[in-house]
Amino acid sequence: MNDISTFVGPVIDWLAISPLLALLAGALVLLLVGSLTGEWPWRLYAHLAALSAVVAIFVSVRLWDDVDTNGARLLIGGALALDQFALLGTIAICLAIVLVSYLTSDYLHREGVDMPEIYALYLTAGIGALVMIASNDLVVLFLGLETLSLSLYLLAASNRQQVSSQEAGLKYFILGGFASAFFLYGVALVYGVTGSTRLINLNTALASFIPVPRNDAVLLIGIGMILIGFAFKVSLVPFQAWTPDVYQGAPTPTTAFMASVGKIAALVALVRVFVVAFPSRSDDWGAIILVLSALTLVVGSVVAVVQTNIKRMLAYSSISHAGFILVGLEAASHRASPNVDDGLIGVAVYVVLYAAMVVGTFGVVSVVTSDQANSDASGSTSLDSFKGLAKNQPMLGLAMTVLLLAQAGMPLTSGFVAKFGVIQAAVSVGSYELAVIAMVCAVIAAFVYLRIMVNMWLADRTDTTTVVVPTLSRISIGVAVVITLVVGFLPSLVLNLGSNLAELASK
Amino acid sequence: MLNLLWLIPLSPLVGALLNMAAGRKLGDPRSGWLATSATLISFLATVMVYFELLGRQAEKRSHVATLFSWLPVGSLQVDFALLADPLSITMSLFVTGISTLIHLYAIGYMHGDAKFSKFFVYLNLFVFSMLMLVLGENLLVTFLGWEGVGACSYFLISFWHTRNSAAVAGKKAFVTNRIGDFGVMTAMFLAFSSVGSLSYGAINEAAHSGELAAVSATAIALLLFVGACGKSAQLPLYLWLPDAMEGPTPVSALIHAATMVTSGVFLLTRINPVLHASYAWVPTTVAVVGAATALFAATIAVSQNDIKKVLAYSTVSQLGFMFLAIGSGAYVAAIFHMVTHAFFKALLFLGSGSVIHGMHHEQDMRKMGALRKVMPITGFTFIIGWLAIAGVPPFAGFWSKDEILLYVFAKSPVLYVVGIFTALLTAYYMTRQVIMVFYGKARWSDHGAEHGAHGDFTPHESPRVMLMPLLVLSVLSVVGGAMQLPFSKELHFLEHWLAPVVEESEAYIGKSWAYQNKYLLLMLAIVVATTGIVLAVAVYAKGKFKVVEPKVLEQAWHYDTAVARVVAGPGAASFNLIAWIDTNIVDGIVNGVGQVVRGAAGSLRKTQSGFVRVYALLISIGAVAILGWLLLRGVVL
Amino acid sequence: MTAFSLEPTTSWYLVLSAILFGIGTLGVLVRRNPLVMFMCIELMLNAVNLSFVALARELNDINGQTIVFFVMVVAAAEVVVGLGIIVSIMRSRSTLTADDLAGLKG
Amino acid sequence: MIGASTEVLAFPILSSLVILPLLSSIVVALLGRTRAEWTKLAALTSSVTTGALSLWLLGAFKSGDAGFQFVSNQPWISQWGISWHLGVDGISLFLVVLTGILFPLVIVGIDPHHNETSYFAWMLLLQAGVMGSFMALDLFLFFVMFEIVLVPMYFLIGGWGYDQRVYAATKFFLYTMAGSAFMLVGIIATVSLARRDLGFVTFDVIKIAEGATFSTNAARWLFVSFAIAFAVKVPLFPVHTWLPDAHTQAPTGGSVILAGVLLKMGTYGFLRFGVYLFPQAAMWARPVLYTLAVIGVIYGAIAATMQRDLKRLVAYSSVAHLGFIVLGTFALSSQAVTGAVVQMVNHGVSTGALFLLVGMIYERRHTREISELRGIQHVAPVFAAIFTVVMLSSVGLPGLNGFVGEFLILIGSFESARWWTIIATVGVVLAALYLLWAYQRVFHGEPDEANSSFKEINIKEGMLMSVFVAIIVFTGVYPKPVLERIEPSVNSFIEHVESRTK
Repeated sequence: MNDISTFVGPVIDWLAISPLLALLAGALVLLLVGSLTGEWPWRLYAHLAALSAVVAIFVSVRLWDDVDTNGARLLIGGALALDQFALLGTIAICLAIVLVSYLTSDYLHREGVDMPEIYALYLTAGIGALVMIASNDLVVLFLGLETLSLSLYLLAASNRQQVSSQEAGLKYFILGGFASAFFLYGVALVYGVTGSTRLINLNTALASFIPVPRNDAVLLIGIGMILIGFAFKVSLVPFQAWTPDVYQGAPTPTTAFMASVGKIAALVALVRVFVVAFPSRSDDWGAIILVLSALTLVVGSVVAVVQTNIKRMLAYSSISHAGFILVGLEAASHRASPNVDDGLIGVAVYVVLYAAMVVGTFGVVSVVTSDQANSDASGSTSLDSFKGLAKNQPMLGLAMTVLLLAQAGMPLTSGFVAKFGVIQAAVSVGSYELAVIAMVCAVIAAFVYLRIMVNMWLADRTDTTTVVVPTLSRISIGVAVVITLVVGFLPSLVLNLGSNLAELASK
Repeated sequence: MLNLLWLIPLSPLVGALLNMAAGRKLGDPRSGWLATSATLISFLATVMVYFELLGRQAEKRSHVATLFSWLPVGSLQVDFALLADPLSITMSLFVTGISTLIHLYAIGYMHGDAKFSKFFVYLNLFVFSMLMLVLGENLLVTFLGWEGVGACSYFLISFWHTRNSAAVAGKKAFVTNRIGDFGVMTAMFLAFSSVGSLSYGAINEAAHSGELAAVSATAIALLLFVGACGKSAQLPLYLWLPDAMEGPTPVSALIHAATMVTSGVFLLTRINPVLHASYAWVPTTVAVVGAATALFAATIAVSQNDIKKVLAYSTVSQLGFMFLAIGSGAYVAAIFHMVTHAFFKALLFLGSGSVIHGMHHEQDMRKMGALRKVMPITGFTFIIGWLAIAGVPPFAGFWSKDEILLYVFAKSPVLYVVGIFTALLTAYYMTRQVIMVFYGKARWSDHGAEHGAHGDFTPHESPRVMLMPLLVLSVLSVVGGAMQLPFSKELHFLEHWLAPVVEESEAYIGKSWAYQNKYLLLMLAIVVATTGIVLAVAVYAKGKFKVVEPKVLEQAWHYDTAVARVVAGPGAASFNLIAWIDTNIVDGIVNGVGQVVRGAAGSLRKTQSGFVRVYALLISIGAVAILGWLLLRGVVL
Repeated sequence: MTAFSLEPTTSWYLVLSAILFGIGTLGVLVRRNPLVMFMCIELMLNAVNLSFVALARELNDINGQTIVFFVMVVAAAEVVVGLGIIVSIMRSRSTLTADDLAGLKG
Repeated sequence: MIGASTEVLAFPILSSLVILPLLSSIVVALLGRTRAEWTKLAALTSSVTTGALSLWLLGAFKSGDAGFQFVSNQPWISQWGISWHLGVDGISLFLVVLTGILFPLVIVGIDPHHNETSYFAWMLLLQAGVMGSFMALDLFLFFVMFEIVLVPMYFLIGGWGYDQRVYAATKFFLYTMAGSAFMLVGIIATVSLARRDLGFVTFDVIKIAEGATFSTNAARWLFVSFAIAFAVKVPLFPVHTWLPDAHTQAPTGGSVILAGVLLKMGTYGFLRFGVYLFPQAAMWARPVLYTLAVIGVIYGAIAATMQRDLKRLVAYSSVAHLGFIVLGTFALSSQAVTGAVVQMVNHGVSTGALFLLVGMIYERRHTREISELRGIQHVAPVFAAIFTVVMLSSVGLPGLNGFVGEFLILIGSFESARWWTIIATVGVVLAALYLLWAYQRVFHGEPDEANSSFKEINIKEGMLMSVFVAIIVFTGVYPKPVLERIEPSVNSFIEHVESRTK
């Protein structure tokens, strides 16, 4: 117990947390000024949000080099970790914010509403996400999680005209709260057994922990509950049920945001927690991950087959992607194997690349479809709205094709690099069966993407209205496609980053 | 002179190519003349090579001309090479010779046909292939020719392909031959794996030196015999030959009487050491099959009414004789009969062609009769052919057939009886044919209506270009026997000539009873022949006895129909079954997987009911499962 | 100390919190009214708070108790957001049970 | 096979064979939006250039050299030990050349009728992929090419095919992808296992094959994972059913390419990767593959006999022919393997030609139903003649190319797989049956009025076909130049296998 009278706050490396600050600043400005002034001209909301994200990216890049030279370290008395694993996530999240903001700008412009708060929420959600992926303490992690989730609840419900949006928001909110309660309880139990919530301390404590039956059971249950909390966020079967509904109901740009930022944050945090804090119990949680991953892969890809709503399809595909990413985590649970770090890297690379793909994909969706009157499952976001798209808008069709092929894991796209990474990790630690399951599910999932492509290329357009692709959306989609292709042809670009990704500050 | 060897096959090939290119322009009859001269050239070349060989002493009468290396892969080194030795030259002599005559004949016969030049393209192509077959230095080159003649016969049988029966007959011929080819190919594989080469020299040498094990020799011999049965229309594969009569008559004469169908006999003679080295029962098998075919076909020929069908079945029967000879180790006799048969059977076919031509493509003998009055030359030559085949001395057929029967007797009297009885039947049905066509009352005068070409219908003699070959061939049919006369060793010209090729395997009958009393057998043969003729005359000309032509014979013992029924029935059914399995089971499973996935998805999505509490329930279930498992682990440790 | 004493020990509180958490969970599963479901979630969170306090006491460690304050703040924030959403839904329709909102499914 | 990278040319011809079509496909795609009429010209120039390059390759290829020639080897993904490693030896040479000349012919000869731009773009992309997979000496690179080929083919079938096209295209895509899913795992496993022997990560086929040794069990699993992918691609019975649909529904050009080169990626893969990397496992799997191959031969022939659709018939005949190739591949004798390689090319030529002809029939009559066609030889003799030549080459008539490969395969397999070979030889008989029967029904007989207007082959088509006929006859009569280029590589390949299976 330290003496209250001589209280000294922890040293704060302001530069190291400047990405957070950048986003925070942007959020505050948007909220305060946005609420005080009338509508801003020239899409300034979007630009401001993007700007702060870009600033964050630049700082992160600087930090990256810093870490390269000085190595990974802890911040704010060990609350946060500064390492490339986190920084990569940070960059990806901020990039996603930029792209999504531009998509949103066009989306709102089309829907004819003016909502600065949306961008503010993106930024706050981003803050939450950044905290999650960097957090070195379960409680800090919880705070980040809640910051992110609360913003997402609001975003999901943000379209007040749409009953479906409201419904999505409510479902997400109730279930999210439900799940985070589990998470918190897990934290409590772990805390109870080890007397700490710091990841490193947990690790050391557990390493030197002589298991007493009752206690160990409590610990494991704690770990399990934490896992459940994550499983919900990452939407692993059977905790995935909310995903399709929310993805479909939420405004499309928001869906893109959830699918990218939400996934990155949850997955990176998940990996960090389990690899850093609970390696000593890896054979316990590794088995669960194995099962969850397999279930998620199968259910996600199979159920996607019979969907008729494009957003639902992509939701299910994102579920199966989550399963794929877990293959990497499962590999990381084989502590004995020398190649255990491949899993870590695989996951990191996968989430980042997936974020780019999925933003692009939903970007196209948000351009092509409108959320008007999609309260019923097959609204105007039904697959039919893609009929003959390629004839109507060849370049857009081509972009969508590239993105879909990437999601299917076709070579020469980033999707293949991502899949290759995790499969390689799984195989190198010898979990062949999971690798095979994953590949087979990839085939099933491919059918879904083929269906979309068939509608785009081989079907005739039903409605004659030509799709207009606004400039900003054009930019975001373009960026996503370029990333997808460039990484596909030159994977070295991202793999070079991978060199010391695995050096987690908290290890 | 031997360097002319390559010219022998080349010139017909060139002829074919020229006609292919310019035949349409040359038109009728010039393209015909082109083709004829092409074959004539190769005939002359053959003659020169023949004399060249004749000039050498016996053991040096073999020359290999390698054109280029064909299939050189590792231990397999197959050259595209020609072999000139007594056997191959004998073959190519009569092949080229008779082809020349038949080309000539065809100029007249095919006159006015729309596809005149194309006919000669095929004909030349056939001659080329046939020459490759006989001149080939190894099994593969022979096989090239073997398949080539098959293809050409396919083209020529279905030459008038708008006629469905012709199309079917062509296909039937090719496919049936393919069954035989299966034997030849497998024989080649076996030869390569046991001898390491495909050249006749090596194989025969191996067989001779005993390096080739008896069992492999047996297998090779039998497999080649299967092939021979296909090409030479022996039981059970003879079916295609009678149908092959759908082709124009010159084709029937050239391919399905004189040359191609004898290539089976040639092949077995070619590899006679292998046959010799194989188990003793192999030649017997060959002999039995031959005898059976001879008798079988002869019985059928007795009650055919189509002028060409009679000749077709008689061809099958005569080929049977040749195999009977081979089986009895009488290779020389086989070749001898092959040659004489080529003479008189070609003659007969061409004669029948002339008749058909004169009768405006009427082939039913019941609508003929007394034709010798209107077609004197045709009639005359045909009658010579008849005497030859009937085995009346001194005509060619008599000598060759007698030679065979001599050896057969030495081998087994039973087979001899079969042979002699077949000879009787041969004499009988040929006489029947001659009488029906050329004697008796004219039954064609009242068929004018059908041939509305010109009001009152009278058959007419064929043009000179068609009669010339007839005359030449009839001369040959008369004197052909001189090649090999039984009276003294000196007169065994053919035997001496062929000695280098066959003498090791040739059966030695010098000591046998048959040889001691060969003149007795000679007499017997004459008696039999005359009996046959007299019988036929009595029945058909004098009407002493009532005609016996049982339906079962006319239907060829229902063999063909039975086979057809099997193919169309169980055969087609099983094929359809496989096709059904493919679409419904093999592919059904594939599509089934898709269905299963959809079904699973359909039931899984039901859990996605949209009710929050259900979702919460799912979460709780998952939680319980995970926690329960961990609890277990924790407590049990 | 006798073998059985009614002196409440830490484990009592832990068990209590576990029970409360269970009740909360059950409530979410069985109740239809979003507000009540929401309250059940709050109940779960507070159950966790209870165990945090108990454990902090047991471990004699201040952090456990500070965590509780964080959680309270988070809970409060959730109230704001949650009520916001529910109210905005109520605007569009008079009565509301969670089952009315099942347009999105499949 | 043993002596890799014998020489490095100044001009990276192999890379250009891949990159040229790739770039030009992009160019065509972009051109199309502005100047649609130029696209065909562009596609043509590119494909003809590629063809010329491949012919130059044929000329410059040093026959008698067993090793890889024109090798180009640049690091690509150094972190994973992956390199852009291309090379040709006797085994791949003619497949490359075939790819080189088949595409221009298809692009010249067949008119897509609609959406020319994208059609040509896909075609060129396809060519790039096929070229790459025949020249790749890096497992990763090979997989990339092997897989990427699906995309253009999918769009070609789906976009320009016939009524069932979407079903067929999807089936093709998923079936093949499912196959290669296993191969990807196999490839990665191979590499990570090889790493233990080599001490470094590499996807280089030669390095792995020469340097690494796998435990019997591992090798078998790995071989199986490769074999599944290749078996689907070949296709072997019983995973062949995508082929008839794909072939029947694909546009003529698609079918020609599919039969001509795409299927060969399977048989080639068996040879270059399956057997080369895991000789013992291949020996162990031999009986199964023999059996499947022979079943394919007989079964394919029987199924072909019973087809009512001419194109479907040809498709099933492919199943039969490729059975021969697989038989030869695994017989592992000098003759058999050489024959298999030759047959890969020959089947490409003759079946490609058959599909072209069937396509012409469809162009004229708008049906492929055999029962609808009759007596075509009467109205179009030249067309019929060409068809006959091609058909006879497919039947395997000596003197035409089909015979060379078939005969070498059979005579080479007889030693090691006697009974299988004998059964396979029955397939030769059946080949005559189904093709001649079809020919008789389509070309013979009296044409009804629908067929009596059947147009004779025109100049363009004639020129197109004459190329095929020329190859067919030349290879049949004088195969030596082909054989002597193939054989050395085959022999060293077999030496490698034998040295490993001792």
